[in-house]
Amino acid sequence: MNEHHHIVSYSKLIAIWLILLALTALTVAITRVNLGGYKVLGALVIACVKSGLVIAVFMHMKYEGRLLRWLLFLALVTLAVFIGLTFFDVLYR
Amino acid sequence: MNQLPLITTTEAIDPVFMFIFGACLVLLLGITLVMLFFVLRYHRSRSPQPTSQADGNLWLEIVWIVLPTLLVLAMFWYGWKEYLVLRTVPKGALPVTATARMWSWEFTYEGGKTAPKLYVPVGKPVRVELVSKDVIHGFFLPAFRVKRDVVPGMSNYAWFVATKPGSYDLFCSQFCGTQHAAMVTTVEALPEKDFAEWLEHGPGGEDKGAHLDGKQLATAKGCLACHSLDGSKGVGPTFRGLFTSQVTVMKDGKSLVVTADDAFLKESIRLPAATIVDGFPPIMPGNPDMPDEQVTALVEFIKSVK
Amino acid sequence: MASNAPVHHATGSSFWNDTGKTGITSWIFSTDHKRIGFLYFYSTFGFFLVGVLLGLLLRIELMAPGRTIMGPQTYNALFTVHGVVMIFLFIIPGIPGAFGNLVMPIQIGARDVAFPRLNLLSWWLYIIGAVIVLTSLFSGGGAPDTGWTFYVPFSSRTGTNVSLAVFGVFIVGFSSILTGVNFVTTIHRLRTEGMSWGRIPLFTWSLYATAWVQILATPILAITLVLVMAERIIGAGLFDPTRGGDPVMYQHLFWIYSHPAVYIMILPAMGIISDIIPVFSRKPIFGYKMIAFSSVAIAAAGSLVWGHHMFTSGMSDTAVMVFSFLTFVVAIPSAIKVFNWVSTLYKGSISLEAPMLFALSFILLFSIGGLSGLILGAAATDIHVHDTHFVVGHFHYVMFGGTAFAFFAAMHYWLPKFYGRRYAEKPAVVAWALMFSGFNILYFTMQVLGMQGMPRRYYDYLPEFANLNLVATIGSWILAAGLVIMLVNLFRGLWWGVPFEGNPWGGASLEWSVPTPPPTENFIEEPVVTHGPYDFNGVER
Amino acid sequence: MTGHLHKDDFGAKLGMWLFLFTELLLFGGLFLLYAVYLKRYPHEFAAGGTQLNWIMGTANTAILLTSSLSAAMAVTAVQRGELKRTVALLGGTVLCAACFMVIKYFEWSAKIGHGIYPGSEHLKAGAPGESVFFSLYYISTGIHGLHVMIGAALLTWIGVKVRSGEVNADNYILLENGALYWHLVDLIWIFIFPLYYLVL
Ligand code: HEA
Ligand code: HEA
Ligand code: HEC
Ligand code: CUA
Ligand SMILES: [Cu+2]
Repeated sequence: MNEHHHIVSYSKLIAIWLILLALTALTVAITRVNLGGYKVLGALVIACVKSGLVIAVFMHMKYEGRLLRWLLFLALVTLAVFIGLTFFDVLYR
Repeated sequence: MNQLPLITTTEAIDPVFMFIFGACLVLLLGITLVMLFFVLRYHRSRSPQPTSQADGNLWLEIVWIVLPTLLVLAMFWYGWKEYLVLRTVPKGALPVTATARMWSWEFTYEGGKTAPKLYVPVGKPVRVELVSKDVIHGFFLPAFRVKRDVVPGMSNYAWFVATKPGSYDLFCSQFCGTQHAAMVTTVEALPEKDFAEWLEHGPGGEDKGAHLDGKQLATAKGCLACHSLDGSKGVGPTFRGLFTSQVTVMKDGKSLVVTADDAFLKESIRLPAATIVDGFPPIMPGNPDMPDEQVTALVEFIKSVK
Repeated sequence: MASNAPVHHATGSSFWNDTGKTGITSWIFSTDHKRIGFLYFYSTFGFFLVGVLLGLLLRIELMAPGRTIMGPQTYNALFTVHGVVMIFLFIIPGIPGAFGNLVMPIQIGARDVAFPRLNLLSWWLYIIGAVIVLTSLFSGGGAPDTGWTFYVPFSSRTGTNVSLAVFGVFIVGFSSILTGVNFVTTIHRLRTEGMSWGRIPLFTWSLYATAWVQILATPILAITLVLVMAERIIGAGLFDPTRGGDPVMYQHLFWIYSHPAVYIMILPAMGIISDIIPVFSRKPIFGYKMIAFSSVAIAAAGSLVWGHHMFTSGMSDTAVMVFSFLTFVVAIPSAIKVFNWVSTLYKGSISLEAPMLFALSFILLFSIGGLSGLILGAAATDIHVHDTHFVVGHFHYVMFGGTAFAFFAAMHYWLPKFYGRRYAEKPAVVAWALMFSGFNILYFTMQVLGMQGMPRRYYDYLPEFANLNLVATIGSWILAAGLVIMLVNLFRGLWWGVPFEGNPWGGASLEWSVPTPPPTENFIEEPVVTHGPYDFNGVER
Repeated sequence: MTGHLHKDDFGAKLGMWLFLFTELLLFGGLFLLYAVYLKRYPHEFAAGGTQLNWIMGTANTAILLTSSLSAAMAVTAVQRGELKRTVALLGGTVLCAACFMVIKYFEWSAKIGHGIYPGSEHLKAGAPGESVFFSLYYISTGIHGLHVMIGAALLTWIGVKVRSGEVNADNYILLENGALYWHLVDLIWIFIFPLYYLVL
C-alpha cells in the first residue's frame, strides 16, 4: 500500500486548536446570555462545527479517499435515523 | 339499550386476518407448487443437463418487485385503518379502571365498586383505563381481539363491547414474573339489567366500610400469589406465624431485626419498599392508598394465620 | 481405535496437520481462520444442543395443563435461558463465526481474514461471555427469569441473577462487533485479483451486509445492557416511572438492536441458500444482482422497523403507523430472494442431495415464517397475536426453520470439504424428512394456539388449549429424533466415513478450487478470478 | 486489492474507523435517551445543568482539546521521523488525560458530597426529571471517563513502542490508530459538554 500520505503541518494543527478553543468560548458565551430554546440549538451547531474540524483535520478525514467518508456518513445517518424514528413515538404520544 | 357502536373490535379485526391470511395462502401455495413442479420436472433423472443458463430477467424482476409492493401496501393500509378502530372509543362508553399488580387484576367502577372480574353490560362499549402498580402487564381479551400493555406510570386504555352474554377469558399477556400465567381472570358479560343489579348489590365488590373478610381480600388483592399460608417460602415470606416473629430486614441500607407487630405489618403492606425482608427481592407492590379498613382487615387476617 | 481414528486429511497435507502443531493449544491460540471457524462451529453448535434440550423440556412442561415436571419459577428461567442461549450464543454468532470464518476468506481468494489475531480475540470474548452467562445460572439469585428481552421494570426488580447474565451478553456482543469489523475490512481489502464486487459469491455478500448490521446496531445493545446493569446496581432509575424514567424507552433501545439482529440471524442463512441452490441445479443463480442488492436492502431497511415489537406498548399511534409501514417495506427484498431462488430451479438439473433438501425446505419454512410476519406487521392483526404463541411460532419458523435449517444445509455442504470425509446420504435424507415433518407439527400447531389466544411465556394454561399443546409436544419429539439421526450420521461420516475429494458437488466458487481439505494458507498460488461464482461451464461433476 | 497477508495500513485504518463507528453508536444510545428526556423534562434538565460546575467543564473541554492537538501533532512528528518529539507529544496527551481525570474526580466527589448520585435520597425527593438528568450525567461521563483511561493506556503503550523504535516513520499505523481513538474520546466530550453543562 504505497498510498500518498499527507502530512499535516504543526502550524495548521495549532491553528485548528485555537479555533476550537475560540468556539468553546463562544459556546459558553451564548449559553450564558438568555436565548431561550435557541441556546440548545446554538450550542449543538457549534459542537457540530467543532467535531467537523476535529474529524477533518485532526483525524485526517479531509485527506482520506471517498470510501471512509461514505462510511462515516453512513454511520452518522444511522444514528440520526435511530434518534429520528424514536421521536415518532416521543413527539406524538 | 342498543348502544352498539358502528363496528365492534372483532368485526373490525377479523376481516384483516382473512385478507392477509388469504393472500399469504395463495402466495405460499403458489411458491410451493411451482417449486415442487420444478423439482420434479427438472430432476436430474429427467433433466441430466440444465437446458438453460438464464441468469436473470429484468421484466420478471420488475414484476415481482412491483406486485408484492402493491400487495403489502394494501396489507399495511388495511391493518392501519382497522387498528384505528381499536384506538377510537365510541361515545358514551362505560369507564372502568383495571388495576394490574403482581399477579392479580382489580376492576374499579365509577362510584368505587371493585371486583376481581371484569363485569360488563352486553351491548354497551366499555373503556378500560389501564393502571399498573408495579411492572408491565398486558391486558388481553382474545375474544375481542383487544390487547394493550399495562405500563406503570403511563395511561393506556382499551375498549371493547360484548355483544353476547357470557364469560370470556382475560389474560395477562406481558411477562411479569413467577405467576404470570396465573394472572388470568374473565370478562363477565351480563345483560344490561343484570349488570345494573350487580353494580348495586352483586358479589365481588367490597364497598368501603362494609364488613371485610380478610382472607377473601388477601385473595382478591393477590397477596396469596406470593405469600403462602402453610409456611412454605414463596415469592414473599409466608404469612404463617409471621405475627410477633422476629424478622431481619434491610432499612436504608442497614440490616436490623424487628418484631412483626401491628405497625410493622401495616407499613409492610402500605410501603413495602421501606423495609425489605432479608433474602427476598424488593418486588412487592405497594398499596399506599388502600383504605384503612382494608389494611386492618389484612393485618387481622395475617395474625390469624398461625 | 488406532486404525479408524479420525484421519481428516484423507489426501495428505492440509490445515489439519501442515503446521506441524498439534494439541489443544494449536487450536485455541490459532489465528488460522479455518481453525477459528471450527472453534466457533463446535462451540456454537454445542450451545445449540443445550438450547434444544431446554426447548424440549419446555415442551414437556407444556404437554399438559398444570404442573407437569417443573414449577413456574423453573419454567420462567428455562425459557429465558433457552432464548438467551439460542439467540446470543447460537444463532447470532453461529453462521458468521463458523461458516463465515471457514469459507468466506477462501471464497474471495484470501489467505486469512484482515485481522487474524482480532479474529481469535472475538472467539475468546465469545467464550468468556458464554461462560459468564452460564455462571449466572448457578450463582447469585439463580437463573434469570425475565425472558430474553430483559424488559424493565421487571428485570430491574427481580431477585434473580440478571446483572451477571446481562454482562455476559454484553461481552458476547463485543465479540460480535469485532467479527463485523473484521469481515467488512476483509471483504474490502483482501479480495484477490479479478474478484470484483460483481463476482463475490452471494454467501460473502450476505456476510458483508450482516457485518454492517453488527457494527452499527450491536453498540446500541451494549449500552442498553449497561443501562440495565445501572438500574440494578446503582439504581439509576432511567427507566423507573416513579423517578421520571420511561419503561417504553427501554423497549425502543432494546429493539433498535434486536430487530436488526434478526437480520444478523437470517442474512447469512440466505447467503448459504443462494450458494447451494445453483450448485445442485447446475445453473447460475437467477438475478445475482438483485439477490446481492436485496441483502443490503434488508440490512438497511431492517434497521428501521424495530417499533413493530411495541404496537401494544403504549407507543404513539403515529409511530405504530410509521413502523408498520416500514415493516412491510422490508418484506419486499425477502420476497425478491424467494422468487429468485425458485426461478433458479427452472430448467436446471436438480439433484436432491441432503444440502439441497435442507435448502429447499428452508425456502418453504422461511416463507411460512415470513408470511406470518406479515400478520404481525399489520397493526390491526398484531394486536391480537402479540405475545401469544403465534409469535413464538413465527420466530421459530424463521429462526429454526430458516437459520438453523440453513446451518444444517451448510454442515452437509461445506463440512465434508474441510474434513475430507463425508456422511452417508440415505440416513441424511431420512433425518431430514423426520425433522421437516416434526418441525411443522410442532410450530404450526403453536401458531394455531396463538390465534386461539394462548399467551406466550405461560407455564400453565387453560384446559381449552390442552389438545393442541400435546400435539406440539409430540411434534417436538419427532423433530428431536430427526436431529439425533442427522447428527450421528453426519459426525460419524466426517470422522470415519468415505473420502470426499476434489469437487464432488461441482461448485464453481473459489472454495471448491482449493485442495480438499485446504492447506493452511488456502492457496498455493494467489488465484486470479476470471469468471463468476455460479458459472458452471467446465466444472465437472 | 491483494490476497496477501502483508502489511495493509489502509486496511488497519479502515478497521479502526469501523470500530470508532461502534463507539459512536454506543454513545449515540445515550444521546438518544438524553434527547428524549430533554424533550420531556426541559425545566428539570435546565435546573440540573445549573448545578453542574461549568467552569470545571470548560476547563476539561480545553484540556481535552489540547490533548487532541498534541496527539495529532504526534502523528505529524512520527511521519516526519522526529521520534523524540513524538514521545514527548504523546506524553503531553497522557498528562492532559490525567488532568482531565483529576478534575473529573473533584467534580464527582463534590456532587456526591452534596448527596447527588444515582438513587440518592436527595434525588428521590426531587423532581423526577432531575434524577433522570443526573443518572444520565453520571453514566455518560462515567463511560466517557473509562474511555479516557483506556485511551491514555493505549497511547502510553504506543509511546513505549515509539521509544523502542518499533513504531517509526515507516511504520506508524499503530500510532495513527491510537490517535484516532483519542480524537473520538475528544469528539464525544465536545457533545457531552454543552449538553450537560450548558443547558441552562
Ligand atoms: C431470523 C429471525 C427473524 C426474521 C427473518 C424475521 C422476519 C420478519 N419478522 Fe419477525 N421476529 C423474530 C425473528 C425474525 N423475524 C423474533 C425472534 C421475534 C420475537 C421476539 C420476541 O418478542 O421474543 C419476531 C417478532 C416479530 C414481530 C413482533 C410480533 C409481536 O411481538 O407482536 C413482527 C411484527 O411485525 C415481526 C415481523 C417480521 C417480518 C415482517 C419479517 C420479514 O422480514 C419477513 C419477510 C419474509 C417474507 C415476506 C416471506 C418470504 C417471501 C415470500 C414467500 C414471497 C411473497 C411475499 C410477499 C408478496 C410479501 N416479527
Ligand atoms: C434459534 C433459535 C431457537 C431454536 C432452534 C429453538 C428451538 C426450540 N424451541 Fe424455542 N425459543 C427461542 C429460540 C429458539 N428455539 C426463543 C428466542 C424463544 C423466546 C424466549 C423468550 O420468550 O424469552 C423461544 C421460546 C420457546 C418456547 C416458548 C416458551 C413460552 O413462551 O412459554 C417454546 C415452547 O414450546 C420453545 C420450544 C422450542 C423447541 C421445542 C425447540 C426445538 O428445537 C427443540 C427440538 C428438540 C430437539 C431437536 C432435541 C434433540 C436433541 C437432543 C435430545 C440432544 C441431542 C443429543 C445428542 C446429539 C447426543 N421455544
Ligand atoms: C409480587 C409478590 C407480592 C405480592 C403480590 C404481595 N407481596 Fe407481600 N411481600 C413480597 C415480598 C417479596 C416480601 C419480602 C420483601 C419485602 O419486605 O418487601 C413481602 C413482604 C411482606 C410483608 C412483610 C413480611 C415479613 O416477613 O416481614 C407483609 C406483611 C406482606 N408482604 C403483606 C402482603 C399483603 C397484605 C399483600 C396483599 C395486599 C402482599 N403482601 C402482596 C411479595 C409480595
Ligand atoms: Cu401480569 Cu403477566
Ligand atoms: Cu422485528
